[in-house]
Amino acid sequence: MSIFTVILSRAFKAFLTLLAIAVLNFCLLHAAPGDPAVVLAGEAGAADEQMIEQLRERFGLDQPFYVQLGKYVGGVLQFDLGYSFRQGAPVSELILDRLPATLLLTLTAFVISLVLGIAFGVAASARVGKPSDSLLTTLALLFYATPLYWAALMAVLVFSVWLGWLPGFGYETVGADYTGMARVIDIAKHLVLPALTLGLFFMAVYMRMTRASMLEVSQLDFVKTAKAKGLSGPAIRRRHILRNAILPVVTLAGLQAGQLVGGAVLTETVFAWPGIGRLMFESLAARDYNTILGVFLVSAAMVILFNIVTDIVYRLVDPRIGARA
Amino acid sequence: MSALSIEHLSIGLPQGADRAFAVEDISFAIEKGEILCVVGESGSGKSMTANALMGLLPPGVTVKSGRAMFEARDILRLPEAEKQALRGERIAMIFQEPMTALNPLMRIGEQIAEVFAAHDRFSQQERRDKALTLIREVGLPDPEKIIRAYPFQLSGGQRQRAMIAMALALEPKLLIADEPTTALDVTTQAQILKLILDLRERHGMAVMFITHDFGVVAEIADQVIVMREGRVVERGSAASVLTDPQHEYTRRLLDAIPTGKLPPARAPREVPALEIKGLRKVYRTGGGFFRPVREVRAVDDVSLTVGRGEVLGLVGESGSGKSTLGRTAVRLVTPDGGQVLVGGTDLAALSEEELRKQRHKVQMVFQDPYASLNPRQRIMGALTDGPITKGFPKAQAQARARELLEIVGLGAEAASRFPHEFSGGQRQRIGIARALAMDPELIIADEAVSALDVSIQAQVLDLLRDLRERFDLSILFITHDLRVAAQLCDRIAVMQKGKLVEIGTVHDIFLRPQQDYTRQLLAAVPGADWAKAGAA
Amino acid sequence: MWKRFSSNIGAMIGVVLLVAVIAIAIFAPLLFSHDPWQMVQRPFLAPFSMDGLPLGTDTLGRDVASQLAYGARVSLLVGLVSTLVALLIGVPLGALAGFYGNWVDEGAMRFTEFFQTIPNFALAIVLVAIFEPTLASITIAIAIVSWPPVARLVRAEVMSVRKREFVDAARLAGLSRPRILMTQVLPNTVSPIIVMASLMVATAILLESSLSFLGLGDPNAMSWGYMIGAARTVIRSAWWLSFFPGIAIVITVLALNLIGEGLNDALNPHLSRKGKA
Amino acid sequence: MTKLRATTFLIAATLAAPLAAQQEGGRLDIVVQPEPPGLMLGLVQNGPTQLVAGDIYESLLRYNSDLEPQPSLAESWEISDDGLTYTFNLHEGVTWHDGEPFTADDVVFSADVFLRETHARLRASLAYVESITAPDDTTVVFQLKEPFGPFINAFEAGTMPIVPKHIYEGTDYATNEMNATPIGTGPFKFETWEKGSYIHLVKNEDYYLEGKPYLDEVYYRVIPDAAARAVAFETGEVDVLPGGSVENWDVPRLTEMEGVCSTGAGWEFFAPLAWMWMNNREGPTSDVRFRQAVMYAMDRDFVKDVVWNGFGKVATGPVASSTNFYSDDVTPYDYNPEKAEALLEEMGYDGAPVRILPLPYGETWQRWAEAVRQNLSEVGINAEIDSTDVAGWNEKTSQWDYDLAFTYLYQYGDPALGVSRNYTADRIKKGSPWNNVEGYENPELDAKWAAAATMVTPEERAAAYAEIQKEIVDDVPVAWLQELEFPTIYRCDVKDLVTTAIGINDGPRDAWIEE
Repeated sequence: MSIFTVILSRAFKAFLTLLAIAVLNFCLLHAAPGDPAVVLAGEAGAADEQMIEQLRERFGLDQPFYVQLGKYVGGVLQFDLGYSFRQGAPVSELILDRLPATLLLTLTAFVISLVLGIAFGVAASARVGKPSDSLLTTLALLFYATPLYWAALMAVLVFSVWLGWLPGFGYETVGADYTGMARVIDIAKHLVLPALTLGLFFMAVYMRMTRASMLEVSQLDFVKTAKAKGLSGPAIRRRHILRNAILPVVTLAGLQAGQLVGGAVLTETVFAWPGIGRLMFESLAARDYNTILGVFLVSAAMVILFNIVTDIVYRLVDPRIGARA
Repeated sequence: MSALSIEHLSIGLPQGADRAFAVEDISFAIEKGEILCVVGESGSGKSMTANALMGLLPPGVTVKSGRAMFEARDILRLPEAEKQALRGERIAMIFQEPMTALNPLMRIGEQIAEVFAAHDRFSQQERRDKALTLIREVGLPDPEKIIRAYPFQLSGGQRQRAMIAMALALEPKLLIADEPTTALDVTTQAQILKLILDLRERHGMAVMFITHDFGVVAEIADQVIVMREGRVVERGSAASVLTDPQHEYTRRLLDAIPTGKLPPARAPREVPALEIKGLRKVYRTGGGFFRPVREVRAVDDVSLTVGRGEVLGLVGESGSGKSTLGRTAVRLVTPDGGQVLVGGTDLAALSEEELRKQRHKVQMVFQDPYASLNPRQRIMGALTDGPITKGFPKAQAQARARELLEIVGLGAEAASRFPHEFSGGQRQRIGIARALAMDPELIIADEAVSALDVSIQAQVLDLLRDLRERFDLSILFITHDLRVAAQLCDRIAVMQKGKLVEIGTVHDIFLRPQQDYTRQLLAAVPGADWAKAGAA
Repeated sequence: MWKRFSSNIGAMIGVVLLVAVIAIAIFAPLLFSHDPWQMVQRPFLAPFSMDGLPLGTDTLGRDVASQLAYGARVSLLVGLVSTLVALLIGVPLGALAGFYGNWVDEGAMRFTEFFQTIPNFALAIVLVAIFEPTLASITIAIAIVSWPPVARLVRAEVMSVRKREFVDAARLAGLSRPRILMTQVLPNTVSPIIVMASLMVATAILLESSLSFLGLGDPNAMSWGYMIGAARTVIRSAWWLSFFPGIAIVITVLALNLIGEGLNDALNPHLSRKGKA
Repeated sequence: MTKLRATTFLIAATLAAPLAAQQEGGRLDIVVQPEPPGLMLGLVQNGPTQLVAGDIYESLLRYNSDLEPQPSLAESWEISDDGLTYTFNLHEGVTWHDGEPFTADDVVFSADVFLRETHARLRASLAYVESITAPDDTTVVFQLKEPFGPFINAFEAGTMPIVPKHIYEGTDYATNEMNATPIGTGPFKFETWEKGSYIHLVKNEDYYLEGKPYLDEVYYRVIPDAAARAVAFETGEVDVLPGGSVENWDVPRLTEMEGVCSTGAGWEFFAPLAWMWMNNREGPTSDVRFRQAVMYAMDRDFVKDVVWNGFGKVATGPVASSTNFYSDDVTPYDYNPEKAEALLEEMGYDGAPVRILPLPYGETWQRWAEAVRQNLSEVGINAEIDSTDVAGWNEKTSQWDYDLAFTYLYQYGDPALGVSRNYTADRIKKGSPWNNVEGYENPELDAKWAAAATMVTPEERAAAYAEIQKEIVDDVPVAWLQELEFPTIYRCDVKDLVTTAIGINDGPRDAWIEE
């Protein structure tokens, strides 16, 4: 099966999944107490029946549930995520505004955690049983046990407040109007703490996985074959063990994409990162259904995208998958 | 001067192992161009010896004393860097499992060329050319394609050839082959053995060939040593060891080997215990939106009968469909067509619910003694689940179970124990008792002795022979090993690619085979000539 | 098995830590005379600055040490119960999918995938917000987002056990399929489930604390996440208010992870098995 | 005819900054929290929107800290003696940010058409209005049906923002594309809105007051985390923390920093007063003795000192002491648990559970609810906190599904605008959280509220309101808690930031930065 057809079939499945998510979450959200019209009226400072009725009508909340659902799903089918009356803008616009920040954060965290996790995992497995291995595995366990938001708070406290090395929140220095390289550096500085705290937990996960996987693969027969060929230890690790050991790590990384995107909600909150996670959290309190649903759909799409990417990576690394059918 | 000479080698096992030494004070030598077979059952220390020579001992296992002189150096005491330089260049090794011994993610060509890279020989282009030459030499078809293929695209025999190509790459002086043909079908095994013999001729290297199979010894050995529990118990030329074994253990091993000696023919049985008519089973894989469906005809219109009190051997190579046939006969697999008549009932046509009530009629003894018993269930449970479901009172079922355990030679107290407390051979006995507990009309033994060491194998075969007399059992005995089949069976059916090739009495099949394929199989049996000589 | 487990230093450290946490949780009323909500002293007392209040007081002058002890109850309870609920969802689903295969498997796995596609924390937030934060809703929300890995694991294990020959033997013994699943297959998947469950308790504790941190905790139950969340705004002036509960979480989760790893090594010794000749 | 003419706005300005000449230029960074849902002040009037859009939109008047009207778009105004005719003379030469001229027609359109449809609170005041007319381009006349004392307070920017007729007439207001780029007459123009990050306003070069504004630009910064907001102020990234944008605990720490000033001024118009609704319809809270017990059980001074860090004042009744018509001649409810227990004993309280609904506005309110719960449980009331978010709070209060519910409301300068709406029976309407949610019914008092609203002289009104306060405090329909004070924290080199009764909502007009 070629990669193209893989993507095609995955995309088709993804489409069905997203549709299901749209329907289920729509039902879920509408089960929630809290009438968006009342909330919005409340926020406007004062609300009377007339105003709430107006708002209901405008939201289409006066229509039967199935009509609302049908309209929503119909819209989603045409890539229309609806309109946020609270924010007074199309949901897709709100999300597109915030999406780059989230993508930047999650991708950076993903890359950091994967690269560092694999690197440390390989290093630990090469020194198995020695003090440096114990140190690395203990650290990984600690990271693994540390609540993300707490790590974030402590990081802000230490690196931003006490040491003053890095900005503790936000996406860029507002109003500095940096351009070009200066802006990139500015954003990068702001990115360090959130990406690291989000990435550390997953780094620990990948490190442990890599280490275990390296040790397991190193017991396999072909490693003995490689030794019998007269290859050196590092060459065997690099050429034979790592390539095989990385496959389960890649699979895991794909499966954990959902957690990563979910973790971004917390990170974005603590670091005031203007991404879709925060958008969702804020919209939730206001029962801004359309926006929450939109964020759900987009983040689910992100997860699926992560999965497809890891799938493709897997296929590129492992020749067996493509040929199986 | 010998190519390799091992003197008083002892290899220590880590603490907590079942014995202190894997190998204790062994000495032997291999001459240039000579093939030395190291024979022994599992745990004899033969593989450890090979690993020690390659410097590939697992962690915790160490050389305690002795030396191994190779090219005037003690290779056991070399620094790691020199050992590394030696490996692959002066001493090469091939392994038992061709399926796992190759890196699944690397092309065959790369893996061969890697040998040159490891020893820093030749340019990229030269490496590739050499790899092509090697692939050609080991007789792999279409070298240009093979070089770009991944291991999973090759058959077991082809992979073993690729392994051999790798081993030959730098013209080593010594080749260590650790059970290289054990995992292969007979015909493939014969080809690989021939290849090794050829290569030895052409390159004049010494070969240390590790095997458990005296048939293989007969095919290729110049010299033989027999090992048992870490010690050498017998040594000598192949001819003398095979024909005139000195040590009692060697004799036992040789006796245990199913020879071509055919048992006296028994009268054919008229009453059928099992009738299979036009059985078909097709496996379909893939399918879905974007995938084509692939079909494999595992069992293709097969009809045969097992008479009451008869043992029918079902022989074939891997992929011949013999196991599928067996599993279809007990309706673990539902056939696509045809009938499976047991005592007049067509098992293939029953509904799931009706089938459960008829299950007891056909029982099975499985191949893997470690997987065929539930590790979380006591033996008593395994033996009484069936009878109790069938309707026997619990006490009666338990009494019967104890009795059967006595009969298979384990003793009634075995009932209260868990499977992990038993050895492989004992577990297989439990499996047989379990089958008997259901009082079946037919027993299907699916490679029931294949996973066992030779001497254990012989004991289990003895037991089966005994039980068969005692209970007048009808058995469908599935095996890949013609020699085993010959020992137990009244008739033999040969399968190939889902089709029944030939069926006849043991004497007919062995002495008057009608089909080319049967003849090929017979010819490929290792030590066939020697066995025939012995039989004569 | 216990021998293998007890020889694992890390696991034993984990057991000791966890037992300590459990003991503190159980005996909290005996150890601390103050209710965790009771305002006993002036606010923002630093740790060790006053007898009887070893960890100081919080923003309302409540005893931090007492809060930590009572918080352990909520963390452990939510962790344990949500894991049980997740197992109750995941084990049957995975078992059925793995055992019956075909469309059952297909359906169950689509369903599982579907839940794995929604970022789990986001889903938990929405669920808790919708059903309003109470211990019950939090527990259920955590269970709902954490069962998919269980289902996948059980499915994989069941599929592999199902292929073992003793299952065929049981079929030949005439056992019904549900009975085979219950008596032959499932008991053989217990070890990895136990290992996973111990790690899930740890994850559930993290999830609960994250929810509380965001203000989605049960307002009538003192919990560590709540303490951190409540102290977040005063982190500059009273860092200890968020520091100690954080440490408590790290210790508890670490202990559970250590135990989980120890169990894994003891129950699934597949790595050590390969070392044999 | 009483002629109220603002002598001159210059005097007010000079008083605030006696010697130094205002310096031009500079940029001000102000925290806005939460991010406003929109900036079109005619459509959205919540706090954050008022904060930002108060620089973009203007109304006819502003109010000083004594709640006296000051000129804004109206240069001068007069009220007829019978209190029925309000005549405003508009500034000349005012233009909209898009260059279109501003005229009296815009005012008529805004008040009579646009806001009537979109602005519920104003609609209540407009009910007294007979007609709104524009005799010429710079004159607007409001003709009332009956005298309505508080009407003069309705011309604040958040209450009656003047919107451009040329943009909105005949369109669907809610979906008009121009809502994203609001056009007003104010001292600052909308420049950009980086969602989730900041809103950027720039100086309106064509502003009709010579020399104003002084600042070049204003950034409203969105920082969703209170601690992060504090850090941002400390590191100098923002200059102004409007009231409520950091937790109270952080306030002393920040104000002690060098060069940092704070003021409690700028909230006089709103005079936020916090209380707990007590459900008068059912449960233990329907018993007046229980309600009194709640009042006695609460240690309100503790809350003021600890939860609010000393900011604000314990409330004595429905009217805030900073507004007109406040009376302290009422029954005091001091912290007295014994008395509370006695009252509970007397009524025979059976331990029925009482749910407390906190206001989901952050840690302070959560702590407050916790403190109240603790107080109540100490006198034997079985109190539990009901957890909820903004949406749930709105739903539960407007559906009357609560026992005790925290809230706070603005008083808008006059009991008739901001107070009576919570106590009169005609304001019992399910579906809104901004009226008589507790369900208090007292026809006698209803009549008094109504009479007091339409009395013409302040003296008459003061007497009437004093009587009302005395009576209602004995009934405790709600548990009055505290007059809230939200200190605004800013750098001392920012001058004239808070000069009106709505504080920094329209503060940047006059503010300037000292070099």
